[in-house]
Amino acid sequence: MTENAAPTNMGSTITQVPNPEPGTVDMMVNMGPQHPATHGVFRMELRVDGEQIQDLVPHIGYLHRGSEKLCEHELYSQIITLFDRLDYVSNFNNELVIVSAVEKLMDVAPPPRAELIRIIMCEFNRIASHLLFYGTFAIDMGAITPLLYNFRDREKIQALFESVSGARMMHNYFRVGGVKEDVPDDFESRSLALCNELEHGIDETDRLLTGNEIFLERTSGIGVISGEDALDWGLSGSVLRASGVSYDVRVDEPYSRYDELDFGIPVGSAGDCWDRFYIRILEARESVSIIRQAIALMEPGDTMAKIRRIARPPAGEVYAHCENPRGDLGVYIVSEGGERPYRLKIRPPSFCNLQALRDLTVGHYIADAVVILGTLDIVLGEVDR
Amino acid sequence: MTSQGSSGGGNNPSNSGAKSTSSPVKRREPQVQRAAVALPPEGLVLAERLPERLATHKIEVGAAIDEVVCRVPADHLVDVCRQLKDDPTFGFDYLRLLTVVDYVDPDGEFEVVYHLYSMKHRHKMMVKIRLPERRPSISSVTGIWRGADWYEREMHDLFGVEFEGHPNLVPLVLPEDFDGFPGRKNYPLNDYEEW
Amino acid sequence: MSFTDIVFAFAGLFGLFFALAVGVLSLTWLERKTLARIQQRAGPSVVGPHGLLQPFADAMKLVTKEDIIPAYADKLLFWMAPAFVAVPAFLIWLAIPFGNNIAVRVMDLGLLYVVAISGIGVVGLLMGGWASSSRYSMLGGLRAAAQLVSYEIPIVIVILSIAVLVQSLSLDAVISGNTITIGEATRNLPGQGLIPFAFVMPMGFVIFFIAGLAELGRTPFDIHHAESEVVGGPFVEYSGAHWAVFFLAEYLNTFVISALIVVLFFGGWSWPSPPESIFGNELSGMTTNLMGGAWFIFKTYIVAVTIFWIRGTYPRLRIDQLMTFAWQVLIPLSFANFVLIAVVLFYDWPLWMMPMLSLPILIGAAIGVQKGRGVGGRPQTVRILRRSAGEIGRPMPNAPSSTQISGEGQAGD
Amino acid sequence: MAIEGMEIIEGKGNTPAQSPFQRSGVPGVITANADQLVALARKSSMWPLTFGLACCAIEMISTYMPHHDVDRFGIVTWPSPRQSDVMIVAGTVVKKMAEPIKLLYEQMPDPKWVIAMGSCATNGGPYYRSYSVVMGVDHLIPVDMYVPGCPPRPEALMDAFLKLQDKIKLDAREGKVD
Repeated sequence: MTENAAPTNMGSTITQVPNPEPGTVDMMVNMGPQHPATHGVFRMELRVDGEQIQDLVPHIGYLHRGSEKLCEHELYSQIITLFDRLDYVSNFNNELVIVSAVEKLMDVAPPPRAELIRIIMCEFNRIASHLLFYGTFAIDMGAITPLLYNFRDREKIQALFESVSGARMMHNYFRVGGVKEDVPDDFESRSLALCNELEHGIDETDRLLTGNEIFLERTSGIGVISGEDALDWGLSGSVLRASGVSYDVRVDEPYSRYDELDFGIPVGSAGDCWDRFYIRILEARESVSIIRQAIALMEPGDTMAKIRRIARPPAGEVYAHCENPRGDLGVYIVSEGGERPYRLKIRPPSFCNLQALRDLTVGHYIADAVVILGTLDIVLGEVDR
Repeated sequence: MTSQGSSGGGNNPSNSGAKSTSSPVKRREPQVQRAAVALPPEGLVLAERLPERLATHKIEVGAAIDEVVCRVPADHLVDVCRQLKDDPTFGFDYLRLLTVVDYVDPDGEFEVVYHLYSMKHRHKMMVKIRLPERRPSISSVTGIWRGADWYEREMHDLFGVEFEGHPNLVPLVLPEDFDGFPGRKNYPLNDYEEW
Repeated sequence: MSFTDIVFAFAGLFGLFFALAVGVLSLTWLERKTLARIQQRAGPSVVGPHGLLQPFADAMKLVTKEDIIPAYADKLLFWMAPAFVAVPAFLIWLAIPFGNNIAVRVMDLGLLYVVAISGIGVVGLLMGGWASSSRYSMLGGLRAAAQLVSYEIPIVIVILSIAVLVQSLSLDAVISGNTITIGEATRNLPGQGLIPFAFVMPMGFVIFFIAGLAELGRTPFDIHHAESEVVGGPFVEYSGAHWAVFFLAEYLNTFVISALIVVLFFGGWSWPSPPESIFGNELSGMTTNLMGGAWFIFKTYIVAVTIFWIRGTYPRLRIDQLMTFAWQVLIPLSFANFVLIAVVLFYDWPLWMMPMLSLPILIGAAIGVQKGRGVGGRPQTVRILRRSAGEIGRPMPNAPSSTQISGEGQAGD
Repeated sequence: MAIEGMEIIEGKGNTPAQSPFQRSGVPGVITANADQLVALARKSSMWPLTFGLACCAIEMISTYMPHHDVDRFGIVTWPSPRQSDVMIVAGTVVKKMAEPIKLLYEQMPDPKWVIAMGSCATNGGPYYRSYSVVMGVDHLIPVDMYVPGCPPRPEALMDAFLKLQDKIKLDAREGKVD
């Protein structure tokens, strides 16, 4: 969006503050809603002194679709499709949250095979999401090639998803009480082969970016947030762990069959952009190892529990949450005993992570704001819902 | 965006009961089966400690599936939250979620729900406040958990709940000229419209 | 100036203009193809054979597109800015020799001319940035001004060192080498046909290449039209033909810097002698000139591809880092280079002393820039907390089972 | 395409401005051919705006990426609306975003085209009952191509690009300019 014609209806603006230097004012810069670095339709208003950011006001809501309201009017099985479209780069992880919430409410357990299929899909999706993050983050810093390399690998993951669920992105594959259908026959061999390719791809990104001198200069020591501040802001996921707080829902409140698997949680200590980036590289490697273990555990069996086709959970309220690639995605359902939830509220990790943007950026340069926003790894579909 | 105003009218609390047809389910009926409650060990400990420590605040402790639920009178909210965060027995340093539930009948009530978590003790609980729909106003908890900032702004947008003491309670997700409170139960869903 | 001179000059200008237009279009195609190869894609391949007509389609489309002048723009400056960028880029080519004494205008002060003309382009960028009255273009224009002015200095100093080395300001002399007299010693310089100056003066070459990238505003120095920050910088409000002129100027500049690198450091049109069995002992002037010209173009494209290759690999620097790099690293280094060549020539040391002396300085500077991290060194801030299967609960932050992640060998742990 | 109702539908679209040849007053025999030549150039060099709204943006990015690589057809993205020809509305258009989208469209120089990608941009898609969603971007700006799907596959978007190319060529041949 170019500056002159900034739309009138754009929410509150920062008030112009005179610069302490006599005769000068700070410049207001508007970034977004259409800006290559805002990862969608996020808008931020910057007050800059030269290149240095004095103040920043984030504006969201340019993708507010009213999902929560719509969910109150849909059957539980239909809500899954809306959850697919929340955080549209980690669809399986979203589906897992809603189905596990309803299962918790109904007190049903899916068959062990279905649980493992879910874990494998979610971890593949975590890798896919992180691959997108490496690429877009590199683009924010001016390196174009990593994105293309990572999409090459992402395309392979999507091909696997397609063979399982029939869709590249919006799967609608997890159901309350299991999964829609069993995986294809060659699934295990394909997944294992894909694991090797992904490991190679992640290493490639690691070699291309992580040790790069310019990359290090741009990321380390930028956008530091301490562990206490991160908790205060309600951050989660890699952003929280980069600040030294080891909070991962897969470990802290194990859901599905994660407690049977052996994996590590990367935790940073500096809380800067480099830590947030590198943690995601290590997390993707751990996900590959989780997939291998889960495939080794798989045994033939049912993929759907014996429940009614149309879920009708009892009255009550439930909060269920899972570790999304972006953080702790939760859902709070108030049920009145019908086929539809009475109230459904999503805890969006990107939304919480984005709140801290102002604290992270003030005092840095304009170019750093873009990098910091990149490491928060927001998806606007989830921020605005 | 102007057409929204005529169809909405959601900010008028008096007709809330009449327009509740859009809500798909009736309010709790006695024959509906309720979800079983099974608190984990740390939850049981918490449920014991809460009434002891917060005796002065007229709280009610209950449970929902695996979480402790603590009902607090609206005017005690900030004190209770402050104590829940600062008291080392509780140590709730992480606000997971803040939400509002709109209970239409009998007389229109909002329930503000705070989902808390403690990184130190790894236990969790819900704090609930009841508000009348006629004048939904509650003190802000942004001074205790800064993460409540955007949640409160969003809830202000969608439900029209006033959070007193919030530093910047301006529209967040909705346009500034949006009319009505779309989160409320009496705000209808769209039919196809030429926009 | 005689009539034939004028005719020759005009013919040369028109010839040069068309040659450069084609050269620039081919360069855009080459860039897209090179980047595509790096990124495992095909690149343009449908419009014409191997997508060769793609640049022509782009150019025709841009010229026939609507040309918007924003309402708030300063119209005169907005119109003039593209010319201020493109014309100097074009004018530099007047002095570039394509063969022995073949240039549109053979100048005795060619090096001075090149330096003088190349400084004008920044005015156009600043004008465009200011006149667009958009904050992005304003930021971009100011960034461009700061960056281009800073990096002009190392370029000038390196060019001065070359002038000192060959004792002449003529570009032809740079290529063919020269006989110089210092004190009482008379010495025959090797001439670039035999030893390119990149080997005589490696430090100068590295500085010139880096500063040249910065002058072009190419990755990793593309901050003034950084897409993810200022969305195209000074060009953000330009459309249609005006933008096409900016685009043309950018590639012309790329071409110029590549050509200058070839002329100054890789012997320009001079080429290794062909085997006698093919051409015989004596070559006619025409053949030599054509081969020299072809060789020059070939070398220029090689340098251009290298520049594209860097674009496909590196992230971008931040403005303060970029300025720090210019003022604290490149400018001192270029002065060191200048002093070194003066000392070597003054004391009449053999020329191989020059690389011997400058390489340690270069390596030392590289280590200094890395702040002692070492090659591929990483911060040691991330560790993995392990948790074995079946263990319910969670790892505490300082659990003994945590494994420290070393910087490098973390793969597959 | 094989599935009934899943074809890419052509919209009315924007009427492009006169080409310089038509304004010049040169006889029609010459300008007609020149227009076709210009159309040939225009269709071979469609630059979309870097502009993603929602879910479809991910599939749109996939289309630019190595596996599908629309750079083959000369399609490369540009971040500024002033330098782009095609606007791909990839995702749900909400009422708060309506004004910026109109503005972006107006900032693009003629001739310009719009592709409504996915069911949200076509008619609101799964969100059509929501209080904040515009039921199709054609309420705001003229659309040339509607791509069905939620989200459409990259191949579908490529098909839309190719159909748009045909449309540009046909429009020039039929003299469908003002």
